[in-house]
Amino acid sequence: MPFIPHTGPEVQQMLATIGVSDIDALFDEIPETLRVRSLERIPEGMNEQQVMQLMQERARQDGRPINFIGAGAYEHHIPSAVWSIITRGEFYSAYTPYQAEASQGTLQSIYEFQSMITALTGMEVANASMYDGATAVAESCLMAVRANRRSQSSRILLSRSVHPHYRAVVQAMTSNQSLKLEEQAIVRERGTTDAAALASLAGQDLTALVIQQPNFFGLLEDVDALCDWAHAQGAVVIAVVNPTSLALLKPPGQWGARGADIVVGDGQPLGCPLSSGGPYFGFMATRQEYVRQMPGRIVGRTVDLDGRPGFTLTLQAREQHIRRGKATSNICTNQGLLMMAGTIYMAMMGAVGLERVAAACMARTAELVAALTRLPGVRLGFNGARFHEAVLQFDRPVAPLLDALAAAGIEGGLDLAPWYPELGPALLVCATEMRSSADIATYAAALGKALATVRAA
Amino acid sequence: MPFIPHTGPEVQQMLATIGVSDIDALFDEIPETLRVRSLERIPEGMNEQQVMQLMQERARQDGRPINFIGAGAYEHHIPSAVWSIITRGEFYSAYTPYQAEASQGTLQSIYEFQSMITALTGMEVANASMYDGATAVAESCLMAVRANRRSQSSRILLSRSVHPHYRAVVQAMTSNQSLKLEEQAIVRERGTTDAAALASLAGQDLTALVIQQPNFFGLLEDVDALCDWAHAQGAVVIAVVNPTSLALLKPPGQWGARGADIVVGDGQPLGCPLSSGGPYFGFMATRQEYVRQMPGRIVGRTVDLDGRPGFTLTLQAREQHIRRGKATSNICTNQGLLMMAGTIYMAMMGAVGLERVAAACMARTAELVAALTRLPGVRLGFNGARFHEAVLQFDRPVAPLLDALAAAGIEGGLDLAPWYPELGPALLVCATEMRSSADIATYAAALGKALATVRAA
Amino acid sequence: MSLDLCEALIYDYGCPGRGAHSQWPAAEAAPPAIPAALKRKQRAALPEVSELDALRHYTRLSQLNFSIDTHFYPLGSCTMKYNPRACNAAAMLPEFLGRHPLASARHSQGFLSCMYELQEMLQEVTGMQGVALTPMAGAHGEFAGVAMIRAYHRARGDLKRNEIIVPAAAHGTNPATATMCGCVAREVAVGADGDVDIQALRAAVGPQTAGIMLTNPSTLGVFERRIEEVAQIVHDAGGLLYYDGANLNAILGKVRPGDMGFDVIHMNLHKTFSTPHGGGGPGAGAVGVGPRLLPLLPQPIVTRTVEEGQPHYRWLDAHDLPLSIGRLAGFMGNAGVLLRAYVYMRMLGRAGMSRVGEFATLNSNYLHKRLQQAGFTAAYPQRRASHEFILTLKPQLQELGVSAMDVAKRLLDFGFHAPTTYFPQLVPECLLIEPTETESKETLDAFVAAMSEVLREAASTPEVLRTAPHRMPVRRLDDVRAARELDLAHRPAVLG
Amino acid sequence: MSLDLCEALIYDYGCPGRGAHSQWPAAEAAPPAIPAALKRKQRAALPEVSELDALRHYTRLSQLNFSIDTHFYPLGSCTMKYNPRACNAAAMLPEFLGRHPLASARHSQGFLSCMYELQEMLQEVTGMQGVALTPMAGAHGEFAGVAMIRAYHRARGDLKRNEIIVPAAAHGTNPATATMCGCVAREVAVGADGDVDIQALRAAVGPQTAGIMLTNPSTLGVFERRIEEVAQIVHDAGGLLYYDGANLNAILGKVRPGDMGFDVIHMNLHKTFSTPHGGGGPGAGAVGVGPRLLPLLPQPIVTRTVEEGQPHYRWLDAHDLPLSIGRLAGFMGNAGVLLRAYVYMRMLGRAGMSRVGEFATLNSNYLHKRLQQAGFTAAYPQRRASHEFILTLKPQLQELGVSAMDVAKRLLDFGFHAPTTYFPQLVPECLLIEPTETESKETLDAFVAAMSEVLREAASTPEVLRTAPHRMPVRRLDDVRAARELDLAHRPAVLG
Ligand SMILES: Cc1ncc(COP(=O)(O)O)c(C=O)c1O
Ligand SMILES: Cc1ncc(COP(=O)(O)O)c(C=O)c1O
Repeated sequence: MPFIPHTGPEVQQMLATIGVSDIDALFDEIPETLRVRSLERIPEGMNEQQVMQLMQERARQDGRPINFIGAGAYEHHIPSAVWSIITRGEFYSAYTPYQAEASQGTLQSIYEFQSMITALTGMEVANASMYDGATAVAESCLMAVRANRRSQSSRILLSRSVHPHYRAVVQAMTSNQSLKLEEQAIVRERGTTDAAALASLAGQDLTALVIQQPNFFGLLEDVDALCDWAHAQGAVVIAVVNPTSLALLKPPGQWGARGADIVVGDGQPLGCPLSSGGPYFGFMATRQEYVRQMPGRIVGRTVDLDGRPGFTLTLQAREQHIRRGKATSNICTNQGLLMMAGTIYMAMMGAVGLERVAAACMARTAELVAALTRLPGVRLGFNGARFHEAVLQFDRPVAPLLDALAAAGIEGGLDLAPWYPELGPALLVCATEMRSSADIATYAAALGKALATVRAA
Repeated sequence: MPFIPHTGPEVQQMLATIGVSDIDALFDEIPETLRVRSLERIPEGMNEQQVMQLMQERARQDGRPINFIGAGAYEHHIPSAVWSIITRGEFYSAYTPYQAEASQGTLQSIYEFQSMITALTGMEVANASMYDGATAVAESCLMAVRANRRSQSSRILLSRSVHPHYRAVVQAMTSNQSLKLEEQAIVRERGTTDAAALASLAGQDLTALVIQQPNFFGLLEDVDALCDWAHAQGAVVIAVVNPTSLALLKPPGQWGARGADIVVGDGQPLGCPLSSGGPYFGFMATRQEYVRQMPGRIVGRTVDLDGRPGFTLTLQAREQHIRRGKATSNICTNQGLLMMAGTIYMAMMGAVGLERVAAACMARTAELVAALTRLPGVRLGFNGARFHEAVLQFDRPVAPLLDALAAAGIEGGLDLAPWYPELGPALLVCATEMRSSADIATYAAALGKALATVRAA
Repeated sequence: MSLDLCEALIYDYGCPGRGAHSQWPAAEAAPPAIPAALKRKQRAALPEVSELDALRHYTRLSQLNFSIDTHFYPLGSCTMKYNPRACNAAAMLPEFLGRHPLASARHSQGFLSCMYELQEMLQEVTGMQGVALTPMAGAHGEFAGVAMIRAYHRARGDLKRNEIIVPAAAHGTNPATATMCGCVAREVAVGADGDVDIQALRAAVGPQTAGIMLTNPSTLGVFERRIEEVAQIVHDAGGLLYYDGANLNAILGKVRPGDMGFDVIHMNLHKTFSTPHGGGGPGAGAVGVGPRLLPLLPQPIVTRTVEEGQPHYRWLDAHDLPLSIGRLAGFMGNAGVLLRAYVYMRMLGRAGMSRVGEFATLNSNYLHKRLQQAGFTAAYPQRRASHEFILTLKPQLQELGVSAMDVAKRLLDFGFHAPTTYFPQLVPECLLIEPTETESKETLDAFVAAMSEVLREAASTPEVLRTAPHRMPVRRLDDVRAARELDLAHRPAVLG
Repeated sequence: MSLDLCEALIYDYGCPGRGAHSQWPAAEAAPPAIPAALKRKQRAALPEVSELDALRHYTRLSQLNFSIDTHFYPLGSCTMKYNPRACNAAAMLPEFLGRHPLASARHSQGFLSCMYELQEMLQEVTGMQGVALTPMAGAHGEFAGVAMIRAYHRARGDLKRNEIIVPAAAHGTNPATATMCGCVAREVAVGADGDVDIQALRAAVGPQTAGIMLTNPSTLGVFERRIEEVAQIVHDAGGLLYYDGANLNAILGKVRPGDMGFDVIHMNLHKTFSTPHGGGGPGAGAVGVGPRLLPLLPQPIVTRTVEEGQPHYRWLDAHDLPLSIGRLAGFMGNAGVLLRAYVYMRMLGRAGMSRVGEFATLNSNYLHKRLQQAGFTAAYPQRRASHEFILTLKPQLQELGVSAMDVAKRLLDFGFHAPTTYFPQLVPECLLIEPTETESKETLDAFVAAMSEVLREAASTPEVLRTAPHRMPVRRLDDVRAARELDLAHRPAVLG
């Protein structure tokens, strides 16, 4: 019996102790009519050898294309040490550190994580992770409503330059409450939030403004102006940031005169493999004054009976297991293991290493853009300062080109047509430090070939 | 500086403490003329990302052929847990347990390993590993000379059915001492040791007889008769065994009337990946009376100052670090980590699991033999009882066929021509539990095709 | 290891200029083109440590944890069972780790086929009609489920239904979810036998009832025997039934939520399907629905078509699912966790599924009986234990001044993780104990021995319990101080 | 973890009929065809445990170890430096793990190219003309080296040369190797300054001299300054020079054995090139030779040819190397270890090589100085420390009755692995301390602090040292009893 250690004699002894004749008797409180008869659609079991062979086969089907897609999930180098540590049983197979004395490893790691995230974002406090970047944005909107006592409107402004999936998640996760989400226009030529359009809302009751930096197109927003404008309206500023970029970009805690109020993002670039979209982790940081409005676990340093320093979950009165229907969120299980990966990644990279990564990504993307825009029919979408992604405009639909690239073992980027039809044929590309000049040349050559064969619009 | 933590200021402080001006001054005892000028042939360093990409490229070159080679290294299923445990830093990066109190993990594991190996071989004591099966045989020959006080001749008989590489290693490792190795003939039709030829040596001073079971051709030797015959001559019996086979085959401790005296083998089938030939581990077990003649580390159970049970290296007076020139061997560093893999593998498989593996291998090899001998020009080499390997005879040279198979992604077996020219075109094949019926069909089809295109002799 | 178990902060190993250099890309020749106003001025106060420093520090920290891989961990409601290493190995095959969530269909068939089959297997095992895999934990699944319930009523123009009924013993996520979905949680009482008070339920339902959230077996560790009646009452009142799958392990392969009358369910794959809990997560909270809610499932969902005789898998998204409650994750959720669950289910297979429920229940009832024999008070002694059960230390608190928390802390000294304490809040001084099916009888017996010893100590040396643990890296931590004098980040970091 | 650190035997978890079932292949329908006389009659007494039992047991056992990944481990002569995790990750790529040692050239070019380049790099860094990778540890390399020396003389008809000179301080493997090669080890004295006594050497050499085995820096932790003179004397006497590469780390990139006049050398890749020590092994003891011994290298060796413009790699074996001393391993040696060394060297690169020697020496000299300042007695205070150095506790033994072993055991309580004790035997009550270059100044300073505290205790509470360690899973073990009342295997196993 896979994973069940019982032997026949043991089962008999146990049944005798309980005082029943067979295991089925233990289910006698379940109405007979409800009992499962069989599970036809579950295949027969496999042993580990068989299942590994099956999975290797499935993995082989997917292959290892050269990847130029970013759009919220970025292929970075991950030090081998990171996953060899976090897959240690003591981290991998423990749970939420409810018993602090038996969980100092996890608790101290979370405290260190909180320290690093606050350092990176320039904020005062951070939690121990949210599910992912998108849900962290949604939670930050709900939090903003609680935190912004001056605002009655529950109006949240989100720029159209925020990741479309994130906007969709915010929509889905806040629509049952009284929040009013309002999409803000972007300037067509620049790809950044339209400050003029915003200005027209001046003086109204606004609860929060969500600013993504770099935005979905990889472009840098004028965060100081946006932040100050929002504060002037009495709105809370929610910053959505890429943690890698923070090595080079001004931390949200320093945006404008007062800094952002809530900072969220997806921690994936910090040590989490692409892995089809997860598990990643969302991070969230804020001002000390808002800490009691923050969702998620928080670890504090304290002392034990002997005065020795130690770590424990704190401010649990915000959480569902104490506050139930009045909790800041329903989140319970979070993304602890990935947060650990992020912690070890940040410890190994340090500020300088992260700077190097960020700079390398920018350089590789610049090189990619240069190589691809040399091809006829391809030009750069937006000219502004950017981080490590770029929009390319094409003279024909992008989808068939991507198909041709995929056939050549290249994942060429994200076709923006479904999300931004107003841009016409447009492709979002990304090259991280993992892409070599040879990779870029391979891409350019394959795209050149595709352009030559795939019919122009 | 990769892996060097020093910062500039620290180096300055350290130099000041030492009282020198620069690091180079620390080398002032080395004659100036000898100093290295440069190391032209060492390439520039790489970071982890680069080196992983390089190694992935190299690995890809080798691909993942379907393997039907055995010949001393066998592709078995390895539970994922095995390597996830032994690559834990506490096992991976510790060394020989010289400080017993800080090494109980390794020491107790060795004790358990010794227990399992003695159980499997039916012997009384075992050591903590030799380099590999081949060197274990060589060491066992040297040990036999020490152990067999009655014999003066240092004559060691090795059957030609012993793995040819093992015989070569014994040759190389004993030739500088006074040992006389004598190769014993095999019966051409049966592929096993020629008992009649042996009989002609009766009454002579023989130090030891080496018996491999199953032998290099996968055939079962008549171990009882051989063992009894050797004992009758006053020779020590050295058994060379495949540990997987011992799940089904009579343990050497029960061969003949008195059992073998020294049992060695390669532990690779117990949890070690093929890995191009190593690291594997050799195991060695013997009678209690010979324990002081045994090379290698041995762990004993004892008690501490408080009477608590604990484990420690013992009988170190046999070893080079104490006995120096009079030690039983020069071995120091052994194959500890692989021994750990073997220990965990044996714990997880148990006797029943190992039996299943052994039986599955035998069944798959039988299926393979049946499938291949159905092809014209291919027939079974020897008819006797066998374990999980078989010799196939061909009507034309084997090498070009193997080339054709390799081109089809199949490693078809070992061409015996270089080792046993007397057999004519012969191929040693093996199918473990890892080979499915589909794999076997693929092989048969590819061989059929190769036979049709590669010219017959 | 040395018994000096405290470990400095990673920052204490730091030193300006130190670093894990071989992890860093080469410096770029040209400085990155960032407008001055948007540039970071001061480096973030991240640790500056060598690779060895970091590796050693986190390895040592890991050793301070209890975990399934090192200790029996009978944390009730959390199903801390063995996480097979094969699941991890398979999910970490390089192709899976390297697959971008937005990769083309061409480079996705292997992964998608696993996800499709996982959906199918989860439907089968729960008796539901459709499954969506996105939710990233139980609570996230609850959100999806209640959001679907709301959307269902709304779609029918039944706009007043904004009450979610929860039994008093419900997990905190249930009422919290109701609130997140804009509903009001309304508690119904539980009878002395642990079943929902049917009279109270009848009184609670009405035209305002959106639905009821139940876990069955309940958090009291007993099977809700009148589940069919409960379903009838709620359905008759126009509400829907939500199944909190946290306790699915208890009945896996024995009875299916769909057959009990539930309309929507989430599964805690990190419990029932044995993916790692990772010191807090990740989890996976796939949702399953009956026919009424099928069109409302969150996106994306994998579908299978046959093209030129070959199966082809693809995502259904917003375009394909116009009535969907929408998207709940940046991509498709915790794919790597889902792969682990898939592998686990394939290893167990059909027969293995029901063995989970059977042996989890056997272990639980055995422990339930043995601990009562050892002198502990069961909260529901007259009932069968499901996969877990409750002890109450109320007698001990009254007689000896020893609390459930004291017992929990003292257990740590014996090398056992504590059971869940003070949940469900309904039962005073409770310990919720869930052994799971992967623990052996010896382990259970050893646990009984430790519990018995603790009980003896409670009588003879209660102070030992009150100040426990004594053999851990730290003694009891000051939670009050932690909340009052907030220290949530290492200081230099705050300056960042 | 709980401080109750003892862990039962794996057999104690066993129970007839239990097993890690998902690891087992399905039972075969037909029983295997084995003649009755050759069949096993009784199952071997292996453990019968679940997968979780085994995983938990060995995980817990692991925690009882000190290791580089958890502790500073200044074990002299063993070069316990950081084993980069990347090396392990690269060597464990599935293609490398799955490659059969006898695989065809077609499926071997990636692996062989690594081995070829490794041979080249090792030649360059040692100044030798050829390298063979087979030997599986230092002692195995020594065997290869001395066997080549013997074969060399034999090939020249110089049959009487059967003496191998070793300094009194030599590692035990040196004389043991001489014996294994049918030679006699002849010791030469070492002067008070740690260098070989040149007069004694002159007296020792003669027509019987096969060669000399030296490690430089020596096991006394000092560089043999008159190495050129030593080489001259031995060569003039017709002997060859063997370099025991255990201490190569000290001089890596600073001075090469080949340039010092050595004819043959082994390298401990598990020391200098940072492959794991694995609780005792595996190692890798590649050998390098100068021109005279080139044809004698053990098989196999990788060669590179260019075919149709493409590099092609293949093994040279007995047919290609007729004068070779033969084959020393079942296949090609510890391939996986060699891959790790290759990756390490590629990461370090040219500049990194000499930094190894430099910083290993810096750390060693710093510690040497600080410990003397702290009151310890250096064995060679007037000399530069190489990568390691020796303290002698003779004064403490005489004055306080505290031995080197007592200090070593007490250090464990402070969370430091002990230095090498009582080696080299030449220096009474010695500790051989090797910090390696991968340790930081903080760690060295913490070690000095602990050593100072131990020294204070030696004066104030010597009994604490004599009965140390006190904070480990066990206190001092009874070695005498271990050797006298041999208990080398769990009893049921012996019955097997
Ligand atoms: C009964 C019950 N319901 C819901 C949950 C929430 O699940 P998760 O923690 O995965 O969000 C839990 C988990 O602790 C639970 O025990
Ligand atoms: C000086 C010296 N020579 C030789 C050896 C033998 O090396 P190995 O243990 O790899 O066989 C050692 C290792 O301990 C050593 O320190």
